[in-house]
Amino acid sequence: MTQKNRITGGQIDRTRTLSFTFDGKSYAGHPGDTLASALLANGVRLMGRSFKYHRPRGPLSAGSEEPNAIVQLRSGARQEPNTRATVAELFDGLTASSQNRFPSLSFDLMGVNDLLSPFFAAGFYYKTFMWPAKFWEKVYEPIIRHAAGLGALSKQDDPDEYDKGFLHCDLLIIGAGPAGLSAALTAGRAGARVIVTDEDFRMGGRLNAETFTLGDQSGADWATATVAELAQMPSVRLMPRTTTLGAMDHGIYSAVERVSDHLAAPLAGKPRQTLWRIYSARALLTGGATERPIAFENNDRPGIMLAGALRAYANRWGATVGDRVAVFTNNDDGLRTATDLQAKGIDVAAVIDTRTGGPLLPGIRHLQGAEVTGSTGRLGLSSITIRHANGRSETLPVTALGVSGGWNPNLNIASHHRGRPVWNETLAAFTPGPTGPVGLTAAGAAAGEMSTHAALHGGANAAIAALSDLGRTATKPDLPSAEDAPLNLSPKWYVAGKGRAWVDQQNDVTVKDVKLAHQENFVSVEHLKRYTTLGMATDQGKTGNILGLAVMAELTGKSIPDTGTTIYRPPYTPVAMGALGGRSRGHDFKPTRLTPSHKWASEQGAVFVEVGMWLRAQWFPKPGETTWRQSVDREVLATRACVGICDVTTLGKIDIQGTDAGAFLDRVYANTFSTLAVGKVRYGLMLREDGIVMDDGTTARMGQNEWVMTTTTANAVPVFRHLEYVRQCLYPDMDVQLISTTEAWAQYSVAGPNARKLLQKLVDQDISDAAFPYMACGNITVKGTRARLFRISFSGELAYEIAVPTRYGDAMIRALMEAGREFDAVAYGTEALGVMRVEKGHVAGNELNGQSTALNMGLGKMVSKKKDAIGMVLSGREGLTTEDGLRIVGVKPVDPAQPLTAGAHLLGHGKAAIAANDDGWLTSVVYSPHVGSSIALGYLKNGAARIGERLRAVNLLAKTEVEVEIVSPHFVDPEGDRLRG
Amino acid sequence: MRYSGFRVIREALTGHKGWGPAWRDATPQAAYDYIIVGGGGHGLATAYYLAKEFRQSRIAVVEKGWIGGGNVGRNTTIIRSNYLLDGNEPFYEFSLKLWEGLEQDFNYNAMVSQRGIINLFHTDAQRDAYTRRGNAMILHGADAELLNRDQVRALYPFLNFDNARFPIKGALAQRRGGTVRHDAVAWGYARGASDRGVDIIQNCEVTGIRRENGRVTGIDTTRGFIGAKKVGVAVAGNSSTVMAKADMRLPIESHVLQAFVSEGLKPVIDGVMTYGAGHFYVSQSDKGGLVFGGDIDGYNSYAQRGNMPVVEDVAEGGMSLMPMIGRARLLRSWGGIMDMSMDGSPIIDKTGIDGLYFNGGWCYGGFKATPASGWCFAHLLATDRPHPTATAYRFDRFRKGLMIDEKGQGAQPNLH
Amino acid sequence: MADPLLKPLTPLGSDTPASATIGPVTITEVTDTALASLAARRGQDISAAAKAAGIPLPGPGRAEQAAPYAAFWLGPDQWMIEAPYATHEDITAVLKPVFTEAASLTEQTDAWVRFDVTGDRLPALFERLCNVDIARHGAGFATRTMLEHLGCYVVIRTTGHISVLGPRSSAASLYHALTTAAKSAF
Amino acid sequence: MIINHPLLGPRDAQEFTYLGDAALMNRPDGLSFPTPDAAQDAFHDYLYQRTNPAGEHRELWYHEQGDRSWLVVTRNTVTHEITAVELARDVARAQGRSK
Repeated sequence: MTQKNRITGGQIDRTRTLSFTFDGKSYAGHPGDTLASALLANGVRLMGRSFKYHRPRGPLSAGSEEPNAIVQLRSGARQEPNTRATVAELFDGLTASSQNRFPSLSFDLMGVNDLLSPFFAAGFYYKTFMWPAKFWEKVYEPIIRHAAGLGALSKQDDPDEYDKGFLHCDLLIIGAGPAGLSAALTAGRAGARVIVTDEDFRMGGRLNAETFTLGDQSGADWATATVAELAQMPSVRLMPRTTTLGAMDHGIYSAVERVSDHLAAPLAGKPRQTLWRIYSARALLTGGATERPIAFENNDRPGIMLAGALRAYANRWGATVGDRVAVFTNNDDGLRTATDLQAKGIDVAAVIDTRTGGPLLPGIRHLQGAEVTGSTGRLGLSSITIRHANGRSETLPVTALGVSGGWNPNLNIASHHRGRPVWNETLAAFTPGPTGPVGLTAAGAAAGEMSTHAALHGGANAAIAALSDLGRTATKPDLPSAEDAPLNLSPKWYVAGKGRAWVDQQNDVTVKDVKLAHQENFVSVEHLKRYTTLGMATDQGKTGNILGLAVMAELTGKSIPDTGTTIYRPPYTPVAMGALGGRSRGHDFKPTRLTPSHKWASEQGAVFVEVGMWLRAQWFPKPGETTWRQSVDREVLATRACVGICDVTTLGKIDIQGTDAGAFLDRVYANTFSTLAVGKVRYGLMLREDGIVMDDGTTARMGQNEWVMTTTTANAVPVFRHLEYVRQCLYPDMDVQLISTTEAWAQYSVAGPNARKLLQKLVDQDISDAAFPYMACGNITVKGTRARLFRISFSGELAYEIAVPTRYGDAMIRALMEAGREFDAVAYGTEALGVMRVEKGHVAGNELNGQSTALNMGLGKMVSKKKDAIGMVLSGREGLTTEDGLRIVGVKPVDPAQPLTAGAHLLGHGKAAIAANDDGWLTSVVYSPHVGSSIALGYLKNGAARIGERLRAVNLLAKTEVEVEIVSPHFVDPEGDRLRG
Repeated sequence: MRYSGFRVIREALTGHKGWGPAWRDATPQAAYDYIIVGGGGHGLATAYYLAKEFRQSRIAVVEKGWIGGGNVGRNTTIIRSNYLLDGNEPFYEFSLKLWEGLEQDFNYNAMVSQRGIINLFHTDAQRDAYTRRGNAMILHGADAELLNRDQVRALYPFLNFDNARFPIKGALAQRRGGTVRHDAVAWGYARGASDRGVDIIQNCEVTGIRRENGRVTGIDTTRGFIGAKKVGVAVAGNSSTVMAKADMRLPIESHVLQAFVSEGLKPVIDGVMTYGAGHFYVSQSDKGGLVFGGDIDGYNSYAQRGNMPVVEDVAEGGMSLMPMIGRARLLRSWGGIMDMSMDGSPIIDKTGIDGLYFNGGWCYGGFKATPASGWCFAHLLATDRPHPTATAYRFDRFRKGLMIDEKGQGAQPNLH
Repeated sequence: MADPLLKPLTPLGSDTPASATIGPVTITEVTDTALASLAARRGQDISAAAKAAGIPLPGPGRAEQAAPYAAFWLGPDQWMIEAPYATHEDITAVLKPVFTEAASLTEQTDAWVRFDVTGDRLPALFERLCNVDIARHGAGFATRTMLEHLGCYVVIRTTGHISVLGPRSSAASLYHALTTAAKSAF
Repeated sequence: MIINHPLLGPRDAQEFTYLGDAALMNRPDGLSFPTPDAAQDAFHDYLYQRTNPAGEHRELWYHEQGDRSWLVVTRNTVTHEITAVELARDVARAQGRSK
């Protein structure tokens, strides 16, 4: 467990040692390490395999742009595929394993793909695997799918919890490097509400990875001191380990905070991650820049990495990638790597500089006008080949190579609204354009201000500008002096050569692939990306896209900006699905609505069913009942024979008041209500403007200007919305006030011959037929408690619905059952309710399918033409009024023993089972103990005229077919004598 | 140039020097018999079938950007023919049959992969509706099965069966459903059309539709006027803006639909699945990414991007259905502009203007329809009669009350 | 007054209100308040009548207390009136004479479950629940918003005391959401 | 998105339910037509035909999780920029709608 490549310095806590394993082997690291820095310190360069050719790979970067060092973190249900080792914070006991290799990382049989690479050129699969036709799915695709993907899911439920939250600020600062910190200092001291997010666990950005000083302290120390000051400001919220994912509309940003990913497991009650929705008045993008490589033959070996990363590992993490290193650069920043590493006592074999004429580095072999043409080393870099300015070739043994092709500003988020970046010639890079998200500006390296000095001042100035937009004044803090050196970059994208030079390392897209795409006319950026998969890997092309674009530009003879731009979509880096889902999963996916009788029903052992958000009692099993049918039949028979009680609270209730309430109801209902007498209830049919039935229900007139509308359970919300629409948008001067009272009243249906006797025991008023006739309603009291009574029936029996304030709902069901004992009262659930409404021929959800008219439902006469109501006009369209259109019918099996199936279609005798012979279907099917067979409601072409006809109810899914008779939909008491009894 | 395994091997051994352009970049000629506006899947397919099946010539496809850059390049790649209504099912079944022979037909491997689609149900009412639908599908010659809970569990044991707010009760399955490599569809049709003489004109935006006494004479474009005997518009997403150039208003709104893909994962989901208790559907690509989506954002939009509420809604659905994906990462999101019609079904019809034809209103079901849409639109353009499977897709169905409303939501586009 | 025959239950289904203390906050189920919605009829100015009866009618997004009454704004020309349940069990009957035909009154007492959240650092709790900027708004702020998929009223009584009124049938889900968020926050 | 409610100030659009083009407020009077055909023509245009502009769009949003106001929001469908928000009831009255 020796950290052979651990060197001095760095921001790691050497007083504590953390142990972790990679591919089963144990290693040691320190707090402050990432998995990648710790592995490098332990001399491990090989960390992964590429997607297509299974090439051995080590880290290219030291950040979230990493394409190569992708591992599987943790194990069991917490297994976390495709984790970037370069940002995985080390914790004691961390376990990680390599991906996409068999049998082992160092010996991967799939490496054979690399030898066959000529056959796997870009888009090869579009051109073959077509013969014979069947073979694609049977043979070829299974092989391709088997090779697909990198890491694997555990297939177990994610055991961790996730939170969501909402934050508000004047200024959101994305990235806590020099620009972000100076901006935060500026805005914070001005008292503005500031949120600073940074994806790193240590704020400071590149300041933590560089050796130059700010004033008289090191960059890292300045960052630490600044963060400490900001932490003291009550109006500033510092959010490390927080990645801002994307820019939404109107200043809203999404961000994910990795609350517990640096721990072995989240603490009790704490989430693994939290998704924040940040509402900002202004936002600053200070996300820095990402270094890009220069492509050359075999530029993907472990040990070859970005020069800035090589430097960061040494400076921030006290780790070197090798004892002998070289640097390949086209700009001055690359030179820093050489000087920093040499200062750390590492042997810098050479600096290969594509430029000529500049000053030579003292004490370092600085080769100008040279380039790296290749590399060797099976599982890690062992040597590079150099082509000198004079054309001479030299092989140089090194174990690490730092490559710098320049830096790309992290404009990612600035392009989320498809704003076009602009090309900066000096940097040979895109910078955020003027058309980014409203309220967002970029500063520091993200805006192309590459020097530390420029970043510090750019950040402060941007903060001052943003606050002045908001009418606040801020003053620029005294910023320390800092380096202000130019990059002196001379563009170099790839080194010409015969071999393969990688552009997109994870997806194995090479310069050759880009050339092939061009040759086949896939020249637009979108085509290039889609054809070669350039930039489609887990790093989203943060380092590679620009290379591909540059190669394509060269081939088309256009400039890079004329060839295309690199724009991005959210999220900035891949984000766990769990975080986006938050707590809404499992039983908490949606809230649960409980009825007033829920507690009592549970005590009775009721079986519950989800009805929208509601849980309703489906049936009440009694001892000895072994099937649900026994319970439901009993509930139905007992209700029709004696009396049954059902919780109908879930029906929507809307309180409608005002002097124009009657006229209002005439507009929203197809039938007339204004003429309804006080103390009476009427059944109403509500249409959509297109003439299709929207909902039905009863509305009671409780007083001159006071009405109570009931809706179906499913439509309570949409109907209320519709009523408000009609009230506010269509008839703004109607005197109508609305409010929902669905939850305020516990409502029970009491149905059956003994319903009145039962209720009279509890109701203080006279409810005799004379005093309280069919369709009456009124305010009453139940032994002194205020209540409402409606004489309405869904079951076809003598029935009432009684409502008490919800707090008394539990007591009421108990009182009803107690009072009903002498009549053998039963409680019935939604199944029995359904049986009885089908027996009575009432339409419900399955008939109210949003495709049916009043005419279809046999209720055509309810649509009054004498008044203007929503849906009246368009319900008259020819296609909705054909004589032989669908009509609701009752359906019975000819052989009572045969069960019907809802959804079965109706066909004539001897007619083939083809659509042309399709006459209709069964909408609702129940077993009717009253009829003694399964019965159904259905929609049948010209149904009203076909009563008595015999058809086949065909269910081709179960390959069953039942001979049925078409009957009236009213299976019980068609004359309605019972209702009025 | 014909593609084949042998050709790939030969090219591999000779440095791939022999591959030519997949399609020709054409410059506009003065006039054509047919101009198809829109170089997306439907437009390219229309041109391809016009040339191949209806033996027409002098055909151009004009595209304002790059071909395949619209919805054919930004969808969730699902194919199926599991529709309920007579107006739809024959058309989508025709489309599915065309998919089944497509690659051999246009000599391009679009990776048509019939790994099956299941629509989960969670209530008795949903089961009844799926039973009705499954029977309708079979009556129209399509395949359908009803799976019970155990059969679903056997397929996908990792779904949330034991801790669900809305328990899975079963599923409607169509084994012939599946996925297709979406970009390859555009490229395959483009290549096939180009090989048959169709001019594919990129970066050519229509600025006007010229008419003389009620008849189309051609189109003004950013690359000049191009004469045409017949103009077919297939620009779903932008239908209203393009048809406005012919002074037409449509029963269509443009809405944004977001879609998502996860990082590449080892195979875990074989087929396509839709959740019945939330807005979530998912499949896994041959590259390993979970491709998933949900509902449209719900407001008119021409911006190819959406907002957080839908992202979260989709993730909540996904987490509820398969809690294992909590540790999978969402890699990329994108937005496509959907032609949301007033009944959720498309329009393939003539217009009041002679020589001007319209194809649109695909809502978010357009990708699976690509072959049949192209075929039927070509049929209409070439014969002036609707194809037998597309007779219901008329403009006047709303006036006549003959809506094709699968969801029963009425004239509110964002609910379809 | 109700006959002992019918005994009330709290929204959480118990005889006594629930309460939980998590870290610095206490979440308590409140059942001693009667509620009625008050909506002015078209063209009616009810402010005078309300003033005479000592009933506050706060403006949009506001809540106001004036014992025994309190009120918060629901929508244009519409308020929720709060009063002690003990004295105003049949609250609409009490208010009807005040407004007569000038306003519509609807009993809302049992339509809602009310949880009072008290203690320090309430913003740290509410930022995990809803998009209301609690830290920015002080006492007297009232709004409806979404909280774990539930449409709730959030009423800031004082900086250390916030009422959440949610749909009564979802009382258990709302209580679960509040306590879970508190455990996560503290 | 954020909708600046005329009474309540900035609110997350997630609290609202979207309906569509504000022209849906211009509902004809169903009894004002000489023939059913004429009425159906008018209602067909009213209900089904949409301008669906790429640009400024006046549209109806309902504050379902708020104060239940219907709002007329003027929003650019390309940039999503919102330039005006009015109470639908005021707009309806201004357009001469009454009872």
